[in-house]
Amino acid sequence: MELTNENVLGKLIAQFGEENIRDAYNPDGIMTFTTNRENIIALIQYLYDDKDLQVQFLTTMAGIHFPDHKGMELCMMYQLHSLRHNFRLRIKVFTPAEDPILPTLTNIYATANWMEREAYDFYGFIFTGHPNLIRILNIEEMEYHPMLKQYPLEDQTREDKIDTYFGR
Amino acid sequence: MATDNKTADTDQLQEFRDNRDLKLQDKKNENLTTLNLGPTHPATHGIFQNILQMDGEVIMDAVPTIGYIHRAFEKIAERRPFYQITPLTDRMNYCSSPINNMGYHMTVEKLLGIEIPKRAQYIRVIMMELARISDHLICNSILGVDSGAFTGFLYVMQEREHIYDIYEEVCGARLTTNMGRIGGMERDLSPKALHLIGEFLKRFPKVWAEFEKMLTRNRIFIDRTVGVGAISAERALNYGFTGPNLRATGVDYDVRVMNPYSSYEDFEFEIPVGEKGDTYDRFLVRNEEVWQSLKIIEQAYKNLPEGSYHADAPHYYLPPKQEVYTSMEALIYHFKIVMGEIDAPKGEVYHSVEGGNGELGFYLISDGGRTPYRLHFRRPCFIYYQAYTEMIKGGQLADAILTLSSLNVIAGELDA
Amino acid sequence: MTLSERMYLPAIAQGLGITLKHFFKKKATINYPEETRSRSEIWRGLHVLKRDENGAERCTACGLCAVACPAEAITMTAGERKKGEEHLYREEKYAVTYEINMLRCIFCGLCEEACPKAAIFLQDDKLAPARYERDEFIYGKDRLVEPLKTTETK
Amino acid sequence: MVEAPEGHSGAGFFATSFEKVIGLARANSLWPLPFATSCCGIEFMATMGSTYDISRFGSERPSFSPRQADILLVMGTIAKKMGPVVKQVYEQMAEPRWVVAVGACATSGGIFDSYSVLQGIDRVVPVDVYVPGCPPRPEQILDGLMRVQDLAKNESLRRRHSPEYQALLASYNIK
Amino acid sequence: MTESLFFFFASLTLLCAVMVVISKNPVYSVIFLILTFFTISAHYILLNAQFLAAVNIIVYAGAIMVLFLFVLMFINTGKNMEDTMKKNVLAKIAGTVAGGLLFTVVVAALKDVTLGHPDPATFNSQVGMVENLGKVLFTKYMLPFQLVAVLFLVSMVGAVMIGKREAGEQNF
Amino acid sequence: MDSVVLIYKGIYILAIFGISLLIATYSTYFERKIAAFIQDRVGPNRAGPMGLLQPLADAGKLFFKEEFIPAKANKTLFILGPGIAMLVAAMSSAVIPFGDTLILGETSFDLIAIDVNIGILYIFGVVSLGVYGLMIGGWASNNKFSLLGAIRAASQNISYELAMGLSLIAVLMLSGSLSLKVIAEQQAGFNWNIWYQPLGFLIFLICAFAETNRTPFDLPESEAELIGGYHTEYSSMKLGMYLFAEYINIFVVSAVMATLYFGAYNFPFMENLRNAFDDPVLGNNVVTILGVVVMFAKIFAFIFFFMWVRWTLPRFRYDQLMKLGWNILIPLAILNILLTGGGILLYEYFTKG
Repeated sequence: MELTNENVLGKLIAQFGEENIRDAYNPDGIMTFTTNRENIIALIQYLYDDKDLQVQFLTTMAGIHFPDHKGMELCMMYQLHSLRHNFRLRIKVFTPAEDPILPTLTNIYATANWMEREAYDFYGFIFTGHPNLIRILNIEEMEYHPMLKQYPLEDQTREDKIDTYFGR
Repeated sequence: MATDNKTADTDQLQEFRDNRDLKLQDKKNENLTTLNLGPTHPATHGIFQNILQMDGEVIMDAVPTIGYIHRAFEKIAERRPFYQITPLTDRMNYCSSPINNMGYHMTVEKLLGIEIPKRAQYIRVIMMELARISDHLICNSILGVDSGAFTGFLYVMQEREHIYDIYEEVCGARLTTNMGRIGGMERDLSPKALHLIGEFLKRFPKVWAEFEKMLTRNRIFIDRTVGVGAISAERALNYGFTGPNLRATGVDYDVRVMNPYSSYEDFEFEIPVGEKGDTYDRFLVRNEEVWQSLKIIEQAYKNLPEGSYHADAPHYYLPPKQEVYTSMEALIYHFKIVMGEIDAPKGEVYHSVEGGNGELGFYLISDGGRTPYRLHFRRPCFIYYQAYTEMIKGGQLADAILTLSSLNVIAGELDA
Repeated sequence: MTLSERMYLPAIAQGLGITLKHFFKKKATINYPEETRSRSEIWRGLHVLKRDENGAERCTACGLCAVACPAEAITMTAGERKKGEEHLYREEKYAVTYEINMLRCIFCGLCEEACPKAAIFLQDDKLAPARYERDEFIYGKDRLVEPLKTTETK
Repeated sequence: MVEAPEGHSGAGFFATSFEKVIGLARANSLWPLPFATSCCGIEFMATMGSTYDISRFGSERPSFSPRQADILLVMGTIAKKMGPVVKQVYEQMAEPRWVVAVGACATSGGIFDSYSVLQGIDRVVPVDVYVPGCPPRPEQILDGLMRVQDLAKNESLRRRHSPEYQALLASYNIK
Repeated sequence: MTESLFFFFASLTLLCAVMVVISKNPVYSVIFLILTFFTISAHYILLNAQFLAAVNIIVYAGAIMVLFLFVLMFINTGKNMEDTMKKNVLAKIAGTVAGGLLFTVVVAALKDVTLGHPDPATFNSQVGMVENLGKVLFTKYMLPFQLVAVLFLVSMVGAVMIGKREAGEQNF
Repeated sequence: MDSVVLIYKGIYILAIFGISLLIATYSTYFERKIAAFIQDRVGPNRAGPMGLLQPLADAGKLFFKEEFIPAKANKTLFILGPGIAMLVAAMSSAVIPFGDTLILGETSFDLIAIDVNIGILYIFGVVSLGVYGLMIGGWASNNKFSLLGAIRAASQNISYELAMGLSLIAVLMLSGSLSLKVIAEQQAGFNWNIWYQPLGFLIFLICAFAETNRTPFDLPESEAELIGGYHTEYSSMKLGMYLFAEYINIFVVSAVMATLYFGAYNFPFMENLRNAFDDPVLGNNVVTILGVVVMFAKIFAFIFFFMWVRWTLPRFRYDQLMKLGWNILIPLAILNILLTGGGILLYEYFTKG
């Protein structure tokens, strides 16, 4: 079967229902859609197991923060790849900022382990069932999740900079 | 689904920590010694730590810690205009910075919808393959150093100097090249650069053949590497391996072939694959890739098309200096581009290139501002380094070190 | 492994042969302080603030270089040119102070590219030298502006 | 053995020329501890390579054990997570010891003006020589090494016991 | 000259031997034991038995004691062990009995010792040389020599059997 | 022994000691130079003319570096370690014949410090003690890398001593003597043992590499794995003594190899040369002095070989090293003994019977 964005989407909607596969579009040729956290693991497992699709490679996971997107501030992006069919797709899951809880993907993809730790480190996502959810890149004592938009980039102790010309 | 507890951030974290401590206590066997490999161990090229549980010289368990040179690339990228991110990407995989530069440029070009002329694409291919050679060169010769053969390293390092000479002629720097611009190259290949590339193509095969001769069939080296740090294709895919490390397990996944970019479809080359996914296979795959890269450079060098070296995109590509000094229109564009006042289109782009270590992906979200809204790097090192623990278990200390060098983990890319 | 590879010695002898060949080869070393390796003409070395043909400073303190600098290493204050200073400054505005923090600087060349007046250049024949104190790396105009004698532009 | 015998300090010519000789010896035998974390480490490889050949200065024996090293070459970004490690390595080094901060990141943080990067290693250990560049050319690294040689040549044997030096260390909370 | 050397080495031997027993740190004990072997070798040299002296050093100091030290390095210097030993009554009794036995043996052995002097007329100063030793071993003492060799072989095989690793067990 | 000979002997012993120290010192220089030349570099050239003062600079620096004893280390043993290493290394050159008999006026004088009839056993014994320096130092440092290095050193040295001893036995069967002097004399002219014992020499050579902890057997101090191995915690001159001891060992082992297999001070046509002189005393002395030169040339050739190999080969892994020692070298050495024995029997059968 030739995999196209349309027929894969149709297949997924048929499997999981219209309400769970939403907002599908192709920004850069890669099919992108949104699902919710109840279905994400089942969806990825389905994509993994399905004989026609064989989406068996997790390319990357990335957290995104939309502070203006009230109620759905945090977004987790999963990008998957079917090496057999050279077909990529991108799945997004939104969660509220005060409740950033997602199920872990480590049972399907071993590589999700550190990606999830990174997402926890950067955005504060909590992955239930993750074997070792601690900060990965920053020091354990850090008190905030630095990639959230409200936190400044700079080290506040820097002295040798004059801000006149930068306007940042 | 865990929607019941509001936010158990601290509680859950505490729980995780307790669990981890318990696990560590279980492992605290009287007969095991704990060895702290890193963060400043000589064989960790770059900085990461592994706490090893050893039974004599055999590694029973390892706990990796990374983040010792975490530099917050992704955060910085959110605060910098598009063109200022190029120097950042240089410093990610510093062994092959042109690939990072150009991968990033292609991502932005995809977002902006710019078409790049053939000549610029060919120049990019030459530079990217040179970068791949210099990356593999370091990796394989460092493998030699860690197994005790220092001399081969210095032989190929001399060739790397010549690659740097070419970079220097193209962009004016050796390592952190900041090469190319969004929309093409910064400048055309100078005659001297072309000459240097030609020289390199003539001289390098001999040096590389000599290096191979020193190690490839030496029994001491074979004994040290065969079967060491092996990983099966299935596990490797599950761990998200890409690039030479995946190909050593026998999977012929290569972004250059699967999703060709920058005219890679014009060139003829093979994807070398290994069988067992051990250190020796990784060594051979990288060796062979160097030969293939040479082949690609040769083709690109011979068939270098005429034409412009940058896209005709006045909104994004800086006008030539001479025009800036004389023409008002060019000056205005110049100001706008440098001040970052030209809005990028809204959108979401993923683009990947075959980096020195595998699929180097850039996931870019633009909200139309002067900076990316979110720029996520898919860093191959970060993704596959977590398999290291599994790969060294049951092996000896010396094996662990060779496995580490043959994986070619670049700390800058690992920690980002 | 073939039998001869199994025996260790042939491969070892081959390796020894290669290293012995190099023993008598011409050495690749460049004796640095005495000899220097030639650098490309577009090498991005130490900055210089150029003067024009008449010896007036080209910089007009537009601040583009500071904005373009990813390391934020450039600071300047602009001033209005007064009457009688035309031979000193080419444009009506000029940089009263212009400082580059050479420790911050990553020599990426974006400032040179951003300059609309061809005022700042990264020269290929000079490198930022190593020094003992931190303060010595704030290069002010006294060290950046090209001396008056050599006015021809590169 | 570090302390020169008591009689020498007052004995004019002999003592000074003796110090000169030892200074010369030290200057020509600076064993580096390459604390290479990132890009500058790759340039240090080039410095060790045949073209630049750091061995001409007698410094080609990299001693990864801090006890045996004379100069700590910090090359590359030092994150806040790494800061204590740098300090520990410095503390483990035996006198006389010098620190060279190589490259923009180690000297000042460079472009990584972010929450996780230490803005210059002189916040944790005293630095003797700064080498600018990102990364510096091997020539510049050699230049930095020669600056250290100058320091070593002109340093009195007992400088390391001087109150100024002790105060410097104390200001960094070392020992 | 020879006599004073003898007394010097003899007292040194005894001193070192005592130190082996009373050193608290087992590594020191091993080092003193090595010194003891050295002084004993010195005695052999005084007796013109150079071969024995050399073999004594090669085999005992050079190989066996290295293994001793090797094992000791793995074991923590054993402070707890010392404490338990001191408190254990059984150990004390065993020590007393063993010491008493040793004393008895020494007394019994020394009971009818007569200090003999070699007859200068028949004394062959070359008796300890390698050639003579070899000749004696392969002629007069042929059978015991071969038996000892077989015994060693058997014990070696035994040691290998005991030390052989079980399948799945990892040692180095 | 009259007093003149005693004085000569004293001078000679001092000279040998001085020469071995000097050679060890300059071995570091040559090591660096040879490494540099092999690697297309020029090596140290800024300390003195051609960098000739480099070893002095290193020594000067090491002497005046801070003495450092780690807090958790065992202080006595920590200091004892390098001392033993150095002492043992320096002791072993005593029985090596560096030349034939020199006739000075009335007295004839052998160029050997002590001519004991068990010379080879003496060397063997002393070398086997060298490992204590490494072990004690590595253990006393109280550092895991050092301990691992010490353990590797101990097991490696014991294992390779066996093969070394067995390979020697074949030589002893040929010569029928344990005295190095006698062995040297038997190889007069071009009658070197290497022609009869190529296999034995190969085994001995490999074991020599292992005993001196040189690549490809430098596991106790392998940089990539153990940082510095047993000397990780050592600074200043204590480190210097370890490094020194290693080079003295190389020197001694080279001398032993030259003596046992390459005819010591003997060189082809030495008899012709001796007879070419009218004055027998002068002839003898010229040949003897030439012999000393030849001996040292052989030693230097071996030292060069050691360094050449070091900068060419990768190193073994621990278990492979053990396998090579026990499974390959020892059986080969026993085979060599059998072959030699058979050869001797056949020779005697055909010549005498």
